[in-house]
Amino acid sequence: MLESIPTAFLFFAMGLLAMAVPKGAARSALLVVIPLIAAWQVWTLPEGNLAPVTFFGLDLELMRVDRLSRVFGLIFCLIAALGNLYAWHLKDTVQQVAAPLYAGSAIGAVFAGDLVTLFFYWEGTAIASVFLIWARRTLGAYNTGLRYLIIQVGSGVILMAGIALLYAETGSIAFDRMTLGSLGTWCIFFAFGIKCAFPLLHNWLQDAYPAATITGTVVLSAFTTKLAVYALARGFAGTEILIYIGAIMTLFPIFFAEIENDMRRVLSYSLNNQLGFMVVGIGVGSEMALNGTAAHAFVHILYKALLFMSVGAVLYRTGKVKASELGGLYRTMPLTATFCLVGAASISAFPLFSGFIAKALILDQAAAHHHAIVWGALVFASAGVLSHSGIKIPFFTFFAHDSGMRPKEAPTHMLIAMGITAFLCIFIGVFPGTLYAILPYEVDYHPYTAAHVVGQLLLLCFALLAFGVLYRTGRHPAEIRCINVDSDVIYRKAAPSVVHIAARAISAIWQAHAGFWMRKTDLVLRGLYASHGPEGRMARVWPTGAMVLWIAILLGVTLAVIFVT
Amino acid sequence: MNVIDLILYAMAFPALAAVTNGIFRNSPNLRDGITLALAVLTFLIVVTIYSITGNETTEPVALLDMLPGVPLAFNVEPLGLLFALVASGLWVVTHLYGIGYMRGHHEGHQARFFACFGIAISSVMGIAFASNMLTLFLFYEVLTLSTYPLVAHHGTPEAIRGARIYLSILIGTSIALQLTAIVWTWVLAGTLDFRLGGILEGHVAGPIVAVLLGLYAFGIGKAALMPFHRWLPAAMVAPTPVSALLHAVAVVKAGVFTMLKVGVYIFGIDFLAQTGASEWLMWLAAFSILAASIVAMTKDNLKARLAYSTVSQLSYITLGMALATSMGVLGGGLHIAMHALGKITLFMCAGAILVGAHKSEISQMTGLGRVMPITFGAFLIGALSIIGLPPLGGSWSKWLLIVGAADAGQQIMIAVLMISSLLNIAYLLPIVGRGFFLSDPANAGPVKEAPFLCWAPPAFTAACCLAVFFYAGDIVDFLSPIAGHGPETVAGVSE
Amino acid sequence: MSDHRPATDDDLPALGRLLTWVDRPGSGTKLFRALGGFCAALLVIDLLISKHGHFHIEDVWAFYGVYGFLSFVCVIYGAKTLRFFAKRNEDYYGAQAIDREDYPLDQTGVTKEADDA
Amino acid sequence: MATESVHDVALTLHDQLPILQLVVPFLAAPLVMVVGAGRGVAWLIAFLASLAAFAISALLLAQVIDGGFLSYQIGGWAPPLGIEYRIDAVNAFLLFLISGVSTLVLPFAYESVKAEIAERNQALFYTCYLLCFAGLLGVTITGDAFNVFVFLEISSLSTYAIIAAGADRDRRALTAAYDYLVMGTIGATFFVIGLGLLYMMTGTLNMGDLADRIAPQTDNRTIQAAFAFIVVGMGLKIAIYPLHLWLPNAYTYAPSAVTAFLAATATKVAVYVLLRFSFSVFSPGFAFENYTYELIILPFAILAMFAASFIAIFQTDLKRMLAYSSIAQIGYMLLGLSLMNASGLAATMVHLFNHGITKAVLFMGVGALTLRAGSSFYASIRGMGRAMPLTAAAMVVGGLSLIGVPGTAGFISKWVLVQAAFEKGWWPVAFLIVLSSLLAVVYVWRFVETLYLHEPARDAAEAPLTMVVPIWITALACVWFGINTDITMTAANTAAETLLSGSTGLAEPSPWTSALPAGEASH
Repeated sequence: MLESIPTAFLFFAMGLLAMAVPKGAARSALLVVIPLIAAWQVWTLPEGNLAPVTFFGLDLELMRVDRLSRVFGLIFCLIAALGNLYAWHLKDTVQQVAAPLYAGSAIGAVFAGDLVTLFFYWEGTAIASVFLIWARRTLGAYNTGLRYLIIQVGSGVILMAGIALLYAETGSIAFDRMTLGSLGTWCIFFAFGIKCAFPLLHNWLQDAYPAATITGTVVLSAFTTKLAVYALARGFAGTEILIYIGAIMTLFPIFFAEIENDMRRVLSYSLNNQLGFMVVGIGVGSEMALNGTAAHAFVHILYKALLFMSVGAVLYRTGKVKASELGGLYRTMPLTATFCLVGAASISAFPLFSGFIAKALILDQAAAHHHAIVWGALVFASAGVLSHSGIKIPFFTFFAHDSGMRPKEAPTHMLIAMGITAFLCIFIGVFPGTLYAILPYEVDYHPYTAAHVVGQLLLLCFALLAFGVLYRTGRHPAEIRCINVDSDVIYRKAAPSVVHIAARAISAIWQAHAGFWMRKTDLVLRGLYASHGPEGRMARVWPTGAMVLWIAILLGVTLAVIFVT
Repeated sequence: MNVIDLILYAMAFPALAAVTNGIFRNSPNLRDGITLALAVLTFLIVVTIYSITGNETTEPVALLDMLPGVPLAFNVEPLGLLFALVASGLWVVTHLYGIGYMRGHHEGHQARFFACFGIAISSVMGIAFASNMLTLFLFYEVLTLSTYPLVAHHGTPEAIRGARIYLSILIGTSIALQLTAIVWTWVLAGTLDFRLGGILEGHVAGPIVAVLLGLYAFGIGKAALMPFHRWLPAAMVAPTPVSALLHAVAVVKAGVFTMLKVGVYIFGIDFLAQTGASEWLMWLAAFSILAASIVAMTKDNLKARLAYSTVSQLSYITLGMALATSMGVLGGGLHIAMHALGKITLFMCAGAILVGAHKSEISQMTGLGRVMPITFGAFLIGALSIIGLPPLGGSWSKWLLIVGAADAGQQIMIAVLMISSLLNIAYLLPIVGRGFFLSDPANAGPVKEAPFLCWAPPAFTAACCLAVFFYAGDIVDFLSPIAGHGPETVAGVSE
Repeated sequence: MSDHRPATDDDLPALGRLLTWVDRPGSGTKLFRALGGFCAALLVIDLLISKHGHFHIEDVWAFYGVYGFLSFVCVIYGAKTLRFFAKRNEDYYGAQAIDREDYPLDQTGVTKEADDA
Repeated sequence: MATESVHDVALTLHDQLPILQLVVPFLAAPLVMVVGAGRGVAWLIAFLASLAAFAISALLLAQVIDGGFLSYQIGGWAPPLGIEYRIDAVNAFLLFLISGVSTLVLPFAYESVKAEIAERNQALFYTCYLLCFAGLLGVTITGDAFNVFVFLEISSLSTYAIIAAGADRDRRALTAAYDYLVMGTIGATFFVIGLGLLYMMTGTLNMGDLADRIAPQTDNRTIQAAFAFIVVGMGLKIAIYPLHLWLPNAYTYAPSAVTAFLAATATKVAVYVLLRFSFSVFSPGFAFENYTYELIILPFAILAMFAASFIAIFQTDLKRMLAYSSIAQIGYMLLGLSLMNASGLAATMVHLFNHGITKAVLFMGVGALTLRAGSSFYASIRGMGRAMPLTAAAMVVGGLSLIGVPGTAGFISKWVLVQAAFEKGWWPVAFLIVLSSLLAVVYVWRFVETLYLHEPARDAAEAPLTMVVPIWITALACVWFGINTDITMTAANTAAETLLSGSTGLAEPSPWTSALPAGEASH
């Protein structure tokens, strides 16, 4: 029976149920159990087009299950369960409804077999997710949420335009591999690119994720961007430009992350950098590279969530999230600190942690396809990842100088959620075969070769060593209260100013113009009133003689006209 | 019963409501009860017409000669039937809402109000079922006149001023331009009947076509094409039910409906496409879409903002016609229904906020969402539908319009529609965002909705916005004859 | 706020108590030295294993170590340069941005504890 | 088709209808005078006479509406020796209008006259009224040119008297009547000079004969001068724009019932005479050829449409405003005339009728308001829409018809006029027509707002039923003739064809009939 229901609908039903079930344990439990059921469903579904619908004259495929969509669907369900477990304490209907709708939309999009369905779910993720930001209920979050929504929906409408163009051109709405060329495909590519945080289109991510609620960020971090990665992998695998886009994505966020003060923004930059690896994998486009992308998305969702969870737990306990205000929290929150370290190790791709076995696939493929510079950039980025996610997050949150705060350990449900996630990070790291087994294509790769392990350890340990040297000599950038401008300055500062100036100019022109015509109209009316008003000469009672004169004139004119013609 | 009788009943019952309101003006319950019954009856009659004709176009039935060769005649065709269904269905809802609002807000002259409402609906039915341009024009003007007292309802200097603008633009454009266009058409084509494929082809050519189209486009002032849009914001002085039904559904939709009728049945979309006569109109509509959206953003008064939003949305429909592709026309037709549902929801919510919390300015609504969750929830759904987001009805009409633009090769129009969506977000969602997610001590307190009849109707229409998402395909199949192809080949096949 | 309790190490959870070792004087140096030692060991191992990288440079001895070290230094100095250009005050985007506002405490567990105390 | 009338003495009452049309009111006039003691009786006689005349006119119209004509020879003397009454669609339509309006105005007059005219003068008033009525009918029905002048003078002289009757309420009525007397006499004199010139050249006064004899000598200067005199003389009675100066005062100060009656009929009859002479006596080609209409009437018509409308907009007295509006509306009629095609003439004809009933509603409404509010100044009729809902609503209908809103009679006129302009290819003129009707929106809406959107200036009761009923009958007629144009458009189109075919059958069809492009146009 479960087979006939698209997985997304399970989540939507969950969202509606959450509204009906009273706040508290029952609702929280519901939110954890149903994603697990969904995960089981995804796991057991046969491959194929399971829910074809003819709708609006279009042939829609609501459930296209194949190996690529299954692996993404699976991890989405899993992280939905973990995220909701982490959010067990919540008593906020908005978030508890928005989160399932968001997750459901993302999963629906993953299983969408056609572009129209994809578009609907694509917009669904945009709308549902903004509530996770607004739920912070502050003016800043409200404004950020609006910006986020406009950009996300903007991606959606561009996608729609692209689909329409493609449809007009080919008459097909199938969601399969596309070749860049026509305006339609470029639109679709661009739409995917926005959600995937391509360079210069990326800033919504760092803008929005730190603004969300504690639990909201955890949920947000999993879906939107990875959905975009999936969409790219499905539609644009092997598109060469992606390799370079990806490479740049891996590089520039590193520097921002290093100097950013807000820990959740650091993680957002880090997320962006990790996306770069996946995008490179898509760009390379070989089966193994796509495997690498899928695997990396899978493990990245887990460890990024884990990091956001641990930072979120700190925020939950202290109300603070800025590096300059944190430090020394390992004393009272040792478990959280440990889980954070697991996450950090995973993202830094230490051997035996999940990042190691996934990233390797991509690096290997980049090298195998002779993209030397890109490969160099990726290795460089791997060291860079260590600098912010591997070191900065755990070190400045839990160690470094003592902030003096002695908060309680994270609540139990958070610890459980983090524990499970941390366990998965390690489990996958230790038993890569389990993940490799569910990847889209057959995997013939062994991460644990001596050369690979040693090489990776050398890279990371010497980077650590460099950190030690720089930190001990005081050359490491200090954690200070500040923000850094990124491309968001364009739409947060420049664009409003330009609009403001333009609006004032237009308004001035309009006023002048309107004023001019108003005065003219007024003059005409006055003139008309002077001549035609009750006292005007046209309406005055004329003496009889004047009337007779008129008769004479008219007669004369008439005679003249008649005689002349 | 044959169709013409039903059409006459559909026009007679609302008119009858005007009479009963006059007779029973001093017994509110009886008066409103009878009107409600008549509203339901009207809707049922239109449904009956639908059950008889489906999306067939029936033969016109002439009642009498308005002018030699131009009878007062009616028939049923898909576009008109859709319009009639939407208007009569929403009349029932709005009437319920109107009762709640007028009583909750202690408005005076309620009998006169509902009486004029009845006449307006009656003329809407006339517009919907008119089988020639002159008949349509007759009811078009009756609609203007019957809604004038509704706009001037409060009798304040402000209301009088608003009503004056309302009347002068609507009557002015219709007489100066539309009438000229109609007479010209008559002189050129020798007929004013609505015929699929148009009546002008072969009778006129060259730039004259564009001029004639211009006379129509601007002459149909109710379509609020810039620069003749000012009446719509001016009409916002009216009580909210008026704004809801008339300025979200009946009047403005009569305008764009006429626009579509002119495009499809007078000019014919193929003729427009061949001559390119509607190209300028397309650009103007695009300008209207964007400019009105930008103005909407600057308005703090909720109803004024919604009014400009309406101006913008109406131009979608005009744009759909001006694209001169089947998809564009279908999108325009579909948008009549979709926008009606969405916008009526928004207006009714605005009224509910006014009745419940006495707030009309957006800046004062901060935090109200928690006090009036149903109202604001309905507003959110309506807003999302207007923006064109799934899973709400508005997304389909926008999809068709974009496909239409793609078919026509007008990529810039696609961009316009896209940007407009984003602008819609920027001016509609802040209301919800502020309402739910920011707080203001002035608006704190326990949940306190407006009276039941004020919040239930918008909640219902909001639910309808959601429901039509799933029935949009049926509506498009229903409309398909106007695009010149059979029902089975509608959206699935591109041009 | 939950901090500023006169917390002695004995109040800490067991794992936390264990970890306080890192803050003892000299621990940092010990750790640093241990890391140095581990690195040296890795270099030695690197000599011993056979490597078949896609690029020749991968097979060069200590390539990854040097590359990692330099990368890290690059990142730090790059970031410092970037900070020079990109740094702004927290109120750069005005009062209506999240950069300036604190996380609402009623959504955290902080207030609850304050109530308990 | 036409009933070709028998040259023998008619035997049945039915055959005597044309003369009865005139005789009934003419006999009633002295009767009223004689029994004048009780005003109720006077009124009743007048009403019955008018009703009878209306019935007769309806019967006549029914006979000629599809074309053809009736010819009636007074005393059996055949024309050109005897006087002939000649009824075709053109004048039958007008007879129908005149007697219809009179029949509606008289019940209205009952209360109005009681309030506005001193009791001792009332019997005299009704006598004069009937004489005026009969005179107008006579001008319309006769086929003899000099007879037109005679009847015109009968109606004019009695008109001066009934306008002066307004003096009981406002002394300025005397000046107004005096002015009109002077002007009207000049007009009549011009007309009779024109006739004299024609007689000089042709030796006949029967219109048909005149037509026959003028046709071969259209280049004759005397005939041309005659044409000029007749046009200007009638122009004055019509109140063509610069010759309109008598009209506002006359309409404003005359008793309400008189204004209602005159506004709906008197100028229309003058237009009819102009039409009749231009087309039936002179050939259509004559006027067409010498450009009088194109160069003189057309510009002044357009000027009237705008200038008079502007003046109307700024008026503060409703009655005076309507008077100026009439001048503007006359512009439409003359415009139709100057287009010189079938549609244009049809427009003139149908507007004669439609504007007649429209103005009747409005002036009767004004009369009712004046009765209750004391005057027709905007200041005193404020908010009367609430006190007098029925009257006010009817006035709104009239106002809409004045604007030309579809569904009202005024719309039909405007439609045909614009159509005519388009057919002629004069689209700027078409545009001017619709533009000027926007000015009508302004002045109509000014009084609508005054009536409805202000607090009432005083408490007042609704007008008496004898007023409300005729007002509403006329208002409904405005609507009816706006929706169903069987009668009006058929009559107008037939009339236009008749006019364009020249001298109504006595003469050979004019060569111009076929030459005119619009000659064949008939729907």
